[in-house]
Amino acid sequence: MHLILFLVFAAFCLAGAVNLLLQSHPISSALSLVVVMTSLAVLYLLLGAEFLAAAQVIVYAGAIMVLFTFVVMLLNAGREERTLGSRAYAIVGFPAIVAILAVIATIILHTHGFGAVALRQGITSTQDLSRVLFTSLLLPFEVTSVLILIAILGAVALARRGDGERTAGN
Amino acid sequence: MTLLQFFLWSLLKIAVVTVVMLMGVAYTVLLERKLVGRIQNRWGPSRVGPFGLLQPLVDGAKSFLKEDIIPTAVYKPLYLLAPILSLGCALISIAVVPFGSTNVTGPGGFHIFQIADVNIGLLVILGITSIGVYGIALAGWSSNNKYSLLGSLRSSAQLISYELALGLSLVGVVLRAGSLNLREIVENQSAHGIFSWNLFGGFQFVAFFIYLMAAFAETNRSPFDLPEAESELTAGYHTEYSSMKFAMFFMSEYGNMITVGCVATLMFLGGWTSPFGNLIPLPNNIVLQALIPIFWFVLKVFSFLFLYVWVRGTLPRFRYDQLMNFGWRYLMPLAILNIVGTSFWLAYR
Amino acid sequence: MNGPLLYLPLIPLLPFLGFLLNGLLGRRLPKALVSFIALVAPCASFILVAHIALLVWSGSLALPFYEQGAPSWISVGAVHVDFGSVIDQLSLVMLLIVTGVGFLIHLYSVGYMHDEPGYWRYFAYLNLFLFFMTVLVQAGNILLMFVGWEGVGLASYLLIGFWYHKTSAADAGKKAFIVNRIGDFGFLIGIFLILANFGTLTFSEVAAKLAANPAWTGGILTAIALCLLVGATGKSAQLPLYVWLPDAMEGPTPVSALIHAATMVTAGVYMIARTHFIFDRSPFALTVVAIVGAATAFFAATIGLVQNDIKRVLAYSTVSQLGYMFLGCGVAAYSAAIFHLMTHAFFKALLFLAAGSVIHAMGGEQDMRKMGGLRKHLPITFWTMTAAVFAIGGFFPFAGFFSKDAILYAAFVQSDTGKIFWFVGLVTALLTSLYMFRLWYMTFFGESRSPDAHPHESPWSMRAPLIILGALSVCGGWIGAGRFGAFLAPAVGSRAVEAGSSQLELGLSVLAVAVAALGWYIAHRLYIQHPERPARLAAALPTGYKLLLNKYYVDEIYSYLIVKPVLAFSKFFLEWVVDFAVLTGLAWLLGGIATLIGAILQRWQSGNLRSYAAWLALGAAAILLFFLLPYTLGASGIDLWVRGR
Amino acid sequence: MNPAYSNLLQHDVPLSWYLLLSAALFSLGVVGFLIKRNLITVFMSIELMLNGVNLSFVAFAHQWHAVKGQIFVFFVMMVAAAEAAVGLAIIIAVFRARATLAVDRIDLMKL
Repeated sequence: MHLILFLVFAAFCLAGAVNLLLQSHPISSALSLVVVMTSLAVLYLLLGAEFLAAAQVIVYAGAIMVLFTFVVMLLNAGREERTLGSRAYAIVGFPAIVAILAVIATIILHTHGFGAVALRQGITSTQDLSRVLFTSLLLPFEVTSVLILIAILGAVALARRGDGERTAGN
Repeated sequence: MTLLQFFLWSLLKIAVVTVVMLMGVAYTVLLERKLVGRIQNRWGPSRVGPFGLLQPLVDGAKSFLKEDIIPTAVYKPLYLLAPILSLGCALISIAVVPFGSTNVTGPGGFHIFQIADVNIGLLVILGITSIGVYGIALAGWSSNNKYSLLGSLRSSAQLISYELALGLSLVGVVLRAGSLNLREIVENQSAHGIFSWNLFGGFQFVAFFIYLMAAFAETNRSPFDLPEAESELTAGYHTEYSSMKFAMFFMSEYGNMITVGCVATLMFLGGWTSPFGNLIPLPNNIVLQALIPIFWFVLKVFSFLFLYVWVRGTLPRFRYDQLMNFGWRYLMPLAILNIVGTSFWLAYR
Repeated sequence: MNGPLLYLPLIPLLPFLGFLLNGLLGRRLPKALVSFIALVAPCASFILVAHIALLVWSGSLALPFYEQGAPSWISVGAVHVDFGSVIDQLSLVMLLIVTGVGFLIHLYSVGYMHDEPGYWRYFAYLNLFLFFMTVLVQAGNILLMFVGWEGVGLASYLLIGFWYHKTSAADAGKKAFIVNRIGDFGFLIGIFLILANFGTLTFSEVAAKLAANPAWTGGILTAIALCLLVGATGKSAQLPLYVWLPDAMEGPTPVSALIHAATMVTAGVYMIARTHFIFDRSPFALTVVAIVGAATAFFAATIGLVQNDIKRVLAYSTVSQLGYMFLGCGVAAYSAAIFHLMTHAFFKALLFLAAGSVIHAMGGEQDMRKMGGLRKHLPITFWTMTAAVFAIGGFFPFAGFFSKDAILYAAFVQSDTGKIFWFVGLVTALLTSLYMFRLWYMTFFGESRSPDAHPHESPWSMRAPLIILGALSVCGGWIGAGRFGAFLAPAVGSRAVEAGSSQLELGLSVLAVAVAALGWYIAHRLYIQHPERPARLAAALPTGYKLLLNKYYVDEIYSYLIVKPVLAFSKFFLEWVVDFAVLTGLAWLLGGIATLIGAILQRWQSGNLRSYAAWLALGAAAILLFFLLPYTLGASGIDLWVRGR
Repeated sequence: MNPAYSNLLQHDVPLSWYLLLSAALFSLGVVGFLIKRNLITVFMSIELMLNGVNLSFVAFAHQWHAVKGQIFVFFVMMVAAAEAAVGLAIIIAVFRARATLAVDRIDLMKL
């Protein structure tokens, strides 16, 4: 069962990722990425990370990617245009990456210390997670919240078309 | 219990719940039409069947039989995907909702009245709801129509904004229950009937109010139905949709209403438990033991839907900037205050 | 801290505070507030010094007083230098002069500089000068003294060039600064020699080490003394480094009074007196000091005879009087030299201030040939000036008589060579009397030679200092050289005041007064009875007159011997070889290399995001492969790592 | 999970498969970054890389029974959210100034 689920959703993941590369329209790429992310959420579930699975769906698929599609719609971004040398990247890039991937894969497959993943063990409950998060990692957590606050302010400042630009022009 | 049995039972539950859900959707539409009619001092649908009770079936047949128009300039894959996504998300989230007593179990000890008992049930519902945004966004964009696009942009922005308030309003309840499992949340409120409901006993009425507002906005219902404001945007994101595809959007809206009602019931109104607690003991009959909780659950969801329709028949629509202001400047800070207050109360109780 | 709390650091710091306030904020402050700040600082310092003097007078403070626990400044190896102050009889007298006369001249400046646009700047500089001067005087070690020494040089430079838009003023400032550098060079070498030979820079410790070795004379001590002498000749405008002082008259007149007559230029004398224990061990150096002093006194007095600019006459007179002080030091009569320093501070400051008053009255005119008959218009200026002239001339009972007499007497009784110095001093006294009365007559008597001028008396803030200094010029010498010497004796030794008989002293005094009277008579004959005679005299001796008028052509000689060669060297060697060939070439070379590399690298920096990403990926892949390839080929290294966990 | 289901779910998956998937996703992200010509898609490729790495974090967290591995993923998500907000705002600003989203045309720092 675990094996089947893994295979199915790993296939979804890979298909989504490849589709992301092949699609020429950004919105299709975005949707492919949503597929990847939701499939990853299932894989997290298989790995016993329940909360992360939910967070993956809510944060990544539900917020970040919505933001992406939103921007694509707002800017009405069309299909990609071909430019000089863009094919060269594809021709050189793919084989190169495949070669590196092969190296990494060899390493991983030659390594014997890894165990196997089974569903019935190793489920991390939300309590376990939050206990560590709010005690020993409280400071990073707070710092991250400050980071997000700054990001919000930065995004607002960047995206507002406005007084800032005009006064700077003067 | 073998794998085969598990699959068969699950399929059965899914089939039954889906059919009931769709029926519920259909009759919610009827309920709305009748109620709004009464509010506006007219009869509402009354010709088909006794009291117009067969009207939903006729409506469904009409949708099926209409010509399926696909405008030429649409981006077809997404145009077709959007209503499916929308309806799918509306129906899937019901899977984690326990709608009957968990004391009654089927063979092998699994729950009859809940498709999937998940530790993070609440998060699953929230996650699926957030995926539902794509249906609306893609519908508007792929229609290649400016009304649709504006409607979908409004809708996406509105959904994202109010999702925050919605999620935060539920945190108080989660804090009280100490769990994200919907079943456990309900059991946590079962001790003394109405006095242990989160709405009353848990002092979560502020959270309930926030949830109510956010839920109205999340389902694009009046008074927050700006994405489909006819006077400004024709029909919003589904302007270019017709026949069954339109019906799917329609159904997904009402499906979402039911889901939201279920969540409100589970989180604030004690789920399937009786408001009288143990004052009226359950009868010994196993069938009654199974059915009475379902009765209470349906009653609560129904009253929630009634409230929905009532509000729709009463209140005018907000302006868009008012909507955003309300969500960000009032509901969200209030929700955060509620969390802080609940935390303090729990810590120093 | 042992002993009473004397607030010693406050004495210099108060003027420094005034400098900071006026220098930083003065531009925006109202004039009245600037004057207030500028006056309060020296006044408060003076009150502090006077308080110390009272303590000493009443016997509740024993001198010398060393400040304890002062913050450390330099502490390297065995060398420790701190900010400690020392108050002994010598520095107390000097502090009284500096802060007292300084305050009076500040007061005078309020009136004199009233219409200056750079009013705040002037007072900031003046306060800065006072800060450095008090540091110089109170310094407990020679290095701190050097700080003050350089600081007063800086303040002097700033004030000489106060009217920096005037080329001559700016040039004069630079000249003063550069000539002083030569002297400072000698001083610095002297400091290094002291450090090398004594291992300390504190005056008291050096003195103690010398006292412990009574047999140590000459040799290195002569070298040290001569180096210090070079420094002193620079600061105190002695031969051959006197050339900057006459030019320094380009500054405002109160500055000439304060810095270039009363205080700063006497720092050389003060320094020699302060380090007298070194000079005492080197008869040769002392003789050199005496020769320098006597020669300068005579030399400058002759030049002063023929100058027409009222301030230049006074400047050469200052040089000449400083020569007297050096002469006093040279015959080891330090207390007499300091005594003359004090009286000179009174009457020379007065002379300058009175001259300033005259210039003020004449609307900026400095040429004596255009003055005359001012006695009626400027009564107070006239009478105070008269007191000063009699004082510098050495008439009994004015201040100058006592101090000059003490120096001449000390020279006379010292040795056979001393008699030669005494004679030169006597001749100089004659010349001094002559040129001072010449100035007096040309300015205040006879007919007014510029009819369109309307002279007027100065405001009270200028008159008050004149009157006070006038009184001091009259009575300042009544302390008497004997009593003054006895007071100073613990600080500077008492060799000068013992020997000789009172009859000899009386005889010499009468002789000196007679010589001064002779000078007065000659001046009266030449400038009142026969006003045409000086011109005829000049015509009869054209070579001598021209020589004197052009100040023995010293500036021209220096110009040809030193300035021109240096300039030529700078121009041809530094400009063409070093600057053009080496520096410019190097700059071109470096610039060319950078441009070349930039031209190559800028192709890489294309601005294309994807090319950056490609390079990044390439680099990451290279690192990855570098570390992983061995394992891929060997294929079991990571096993161990994972099992090891 | 309800213990009643657990015996149904056997057939373990080796951890290395998860790691391989993670590496593959990351590599595809790198390729996407290199070959995509739309600024937004390039940005999406970055997210893909982040997700690939996240998967390996979760897998290792499961392997070593370490909660902190999952928390790291949590932080990565938060940072990604912040990054998306700022990055998309920058993209909007760039689009306003250039009226294009083609990466190859945005190669000057000045307007």
